[in-house]
Amino acid sequence: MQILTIILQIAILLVIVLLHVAYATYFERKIIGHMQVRMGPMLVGYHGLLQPIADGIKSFFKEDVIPAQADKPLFLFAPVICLVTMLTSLAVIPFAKGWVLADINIGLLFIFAMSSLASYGVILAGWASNSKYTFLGGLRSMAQVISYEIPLGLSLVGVMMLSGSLNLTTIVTSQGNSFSSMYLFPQIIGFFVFFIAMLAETNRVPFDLPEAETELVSGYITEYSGMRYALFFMAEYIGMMVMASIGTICFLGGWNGPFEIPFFPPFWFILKVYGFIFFFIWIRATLPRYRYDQLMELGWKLLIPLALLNILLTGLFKILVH
Amino acid sequence: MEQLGIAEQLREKFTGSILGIITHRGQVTILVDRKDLFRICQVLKTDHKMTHLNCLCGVDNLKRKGAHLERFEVVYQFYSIDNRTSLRVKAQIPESDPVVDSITSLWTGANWLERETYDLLGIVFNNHPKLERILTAEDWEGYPLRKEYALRGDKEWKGLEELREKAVRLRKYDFYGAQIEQE
Amino acid sequence: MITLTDTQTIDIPVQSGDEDRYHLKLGPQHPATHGVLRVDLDLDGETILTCDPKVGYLHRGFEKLAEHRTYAQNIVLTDRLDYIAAMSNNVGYCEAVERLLAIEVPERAKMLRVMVCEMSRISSHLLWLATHALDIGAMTVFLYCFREREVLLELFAELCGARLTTTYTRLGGVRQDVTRSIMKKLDKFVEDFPACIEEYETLIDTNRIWLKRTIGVGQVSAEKALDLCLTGASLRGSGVDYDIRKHMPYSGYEKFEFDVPTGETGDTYARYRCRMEELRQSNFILRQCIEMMPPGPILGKDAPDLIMPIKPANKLEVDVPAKNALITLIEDRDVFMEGDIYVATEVPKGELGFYFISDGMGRPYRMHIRSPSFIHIGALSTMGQGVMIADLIAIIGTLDVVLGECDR
Amino acid sequence: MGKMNNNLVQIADGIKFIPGASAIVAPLNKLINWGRAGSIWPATFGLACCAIEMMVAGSSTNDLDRFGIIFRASPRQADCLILAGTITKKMAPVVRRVFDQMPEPRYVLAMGSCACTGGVFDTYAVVQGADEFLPVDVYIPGCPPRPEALLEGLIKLQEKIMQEQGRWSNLV
Repeated sequence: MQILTIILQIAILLVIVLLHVAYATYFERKIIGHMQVRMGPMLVGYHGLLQPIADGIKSFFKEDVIPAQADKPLFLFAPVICLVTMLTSLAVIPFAKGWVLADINIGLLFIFAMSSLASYGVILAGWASNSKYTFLGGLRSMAQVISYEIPLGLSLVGVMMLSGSLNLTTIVTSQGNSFSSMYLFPQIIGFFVFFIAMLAETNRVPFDLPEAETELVSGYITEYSGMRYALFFMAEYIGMMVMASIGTICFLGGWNGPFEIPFFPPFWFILKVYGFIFFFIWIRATLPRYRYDQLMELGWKLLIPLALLNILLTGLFKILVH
Repeated sequence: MEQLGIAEQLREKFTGSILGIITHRGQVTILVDRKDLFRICQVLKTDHKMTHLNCLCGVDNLKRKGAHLERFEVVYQFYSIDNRTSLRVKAQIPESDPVVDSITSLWTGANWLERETYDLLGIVFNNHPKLERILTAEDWEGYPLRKEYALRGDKEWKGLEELREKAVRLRKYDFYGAQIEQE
Repeated sequence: MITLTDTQTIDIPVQSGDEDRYHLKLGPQHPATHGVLRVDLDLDGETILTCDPKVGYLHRGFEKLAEHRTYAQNIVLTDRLDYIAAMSNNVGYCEAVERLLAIEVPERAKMLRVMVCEMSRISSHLLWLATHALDIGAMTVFLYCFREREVLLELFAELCGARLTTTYTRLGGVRQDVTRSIMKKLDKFVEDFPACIEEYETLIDTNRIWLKRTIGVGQVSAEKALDLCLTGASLRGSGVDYDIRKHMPYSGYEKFEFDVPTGETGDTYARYRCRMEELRQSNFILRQCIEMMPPGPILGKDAPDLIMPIKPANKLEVDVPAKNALITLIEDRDVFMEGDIYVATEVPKGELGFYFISDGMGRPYRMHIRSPSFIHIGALSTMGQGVMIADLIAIIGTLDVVLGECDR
Repeated sequence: MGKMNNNLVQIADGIKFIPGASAIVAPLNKLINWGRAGSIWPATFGLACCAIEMMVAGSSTNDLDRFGIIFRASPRQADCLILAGTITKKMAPVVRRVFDQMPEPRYVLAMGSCACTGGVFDTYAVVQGADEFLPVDVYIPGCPPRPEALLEGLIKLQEKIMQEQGRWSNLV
């Protein structure tokens, strides 16, 4: 019976998240459209509201091309790795008090592990397609994920030190209920490092090198068509949401808000996540793209020292306070 | 006129190689022997500061009449940015031996212009680093800018023939094409 | 499910023997190659060892076609050369033919030509900025530039009926006079445009990423630039002050007051600054055009009558249908002297030169087009060596090439 | 039930949408066609002059994104090939190859007189019309066509897609 409940919960979560993913693409197109003095989707449904559904239907019924040179099993499996790891990390995210599938005490580490695993999907996709562009995209992705995983992890060490826990619910509750007690303020350096590393981790502009359209056509997904391409697409957006959730939980006080919304506790959480996603989109519409070596330079020479400095300062702060 | 002065100086320096000096609409052309073409260009570049190569092209003289005209000629247009003078150099090339020295070692930019001239007219440039077809396909037959070459081509390029066959062969994979095939 | 054997990617397998090298064929179908340029690369990781641009995918037999048509008919073809700045090509072609045939152009027509030239320079530079920024990854600049470009294109449409392929000039003048409404709209555009340039600059000019991606990338010294025969802003970015509008003024450019911006470093950023400054200067010239526009005819008295059906084609050795003989030049005047001429004009991309040989017939015996894009792409193999793929894309963007003009 | 039917929102001919339930009621065939027509992704593939007008059609003034049309760089993810410009003989095999790389269902728009018939370039180097080697669905005349003409062509393509029967691709 318990298993059934959990399966039901998982199913509900999946459906809701996938709908959110579909509409995240819609928001992205709409917001970027308005930033670029145009309208975005308008004609499929009222103000283009059915656009994600049309895209989904089309992708589902599109021919699934497998290049003859490709490594077939890996080619088929790569998008699944990407999607499954991203979906799995949703399990430990608390959307509100008690609204979490698996409240494990190493939640943060679990998410790191999963997001590192997702990069295997990308690398395998790049390799298995047996095409030049995908291979370069896969290599870029590998280097990028390895270099940015470190500042991402280090930037959150400060949060762990302050809250004294890796459990995401505890991190939220230890931030307290008020605006000023959010970890954003004591951990401002950490937040800065986290935000940049998060952009890189999710392959967003200005770090979208693995799929840089004007350089590598579509990077590691160049050879994928139809539904498999859509799987990658979904994985990318779920990745965005997971990262935005971590940012919300660790720095912005999770589901806590100025007042409580009856019957729908995750309201503030979702609002903050969408705030993050809006920032993602805003940056995409504004910034150019880094070059490969500059990206590495930024990660190793700037972000890691900053993250270490942040840990040092947090440690000193803790010693002084106690 | 400064241009004429340069032409005269060249005539003194390369006696015998400068076959004539023509002025038309204020532009000076010197006709040179193709044997000394490279050296003349070199002198123009170093001594007369003609650092900018405007234009390099070949001409097919098949339908032109003139005493001094051979089958082909190459035309070079130079300009001196410092002195604001320009000069045109022409060399005649016989059909039997359509060869002329390359000036790629003087101007790297001449590389492609010479390749183009080779591609469209079939004039061969000595010492050119990579004399290949550039505008037309690698297995193209004939030289399109020659006067005997018809505007629409003499015969179809075989790449296109293959493509048409391929289009018919692959028609069954296409939705509407497959319907036609069935009927 | 079918897997066609010949639906592979546009590349070839790695040749045996040199396993360290990675061969990549960029294009002809690639989002950043501005059409149908193909670049064959030898890579070591992401660093380019050798770079070999391949062109000709848009070779339409322009020069051959021009030999089979009359001088007047060829104006139409010049639109399709550099289709981003068709007006400049029209003017360049007509200037050349007019000098060959010694046709006088009235003052008003000259001024109108300068006006449309500068308008097309702005529209071309805007397209350059749009695609260059898009190549480097800034996508919003693209949309902003197109917003202003659209105003100019609609003005062209009002002036001559077409947005891109204008065919505005005629031998000895221009086709249509400007109306009051056009001048009013142009005046408003000139008024607003400097603010728009600032808007683009706020987006990218001091952006750290933009600076990192452009400063020091694709650097060419002045000497090297001359050696590569670069022209236009690509040459001026290296510090060589060579603008044909100043050096060999045509169409009355000597009457206008404008600066020729030059850079010093010769890198992508210097060229970017040059072109942005050129936008301002063009705007300034447009302002002068509006103020100084002289009255008078727009077609010269001795302009050849294009629709007069005279002595059909027996003299011309035509192999095109006879209807074309209707559009031929008057032959009773002594216009068709034998001879040749090279006339260069400053188009947005650089130096566009027309070399004509006339053999006394109504059509060019030989027309060679010295197109800046062709030579600039030729320079790519030198400039693209030792840089990274991302830089190569930036360099292709900064050279401002149009394949229609390159391949002809 | 009848009352519920009245609440359905008609999206297109024969396709209904249940508000609030995020469910769509329609014959599958029509639903697929509706999805395809509403999300045509052309490959980023410009050939010549018309490509500039294609870019204009994608930019602010006309904004193809309103129709759900976004350009995809890789032909694998594209549904539609817009042949914008002159197809030369040297380019023709490449064009065909890009078309071959696209998955079914795929559509071809010949934009401009050069792609339709060869246009003014009746020379040795130009293919006289894309239909010599490609199945063209929609022809858009003009030299180059205005962006509005391209929009019209895409709407025509949508109409064509909506009338299709049994184009299930090779998935099923």
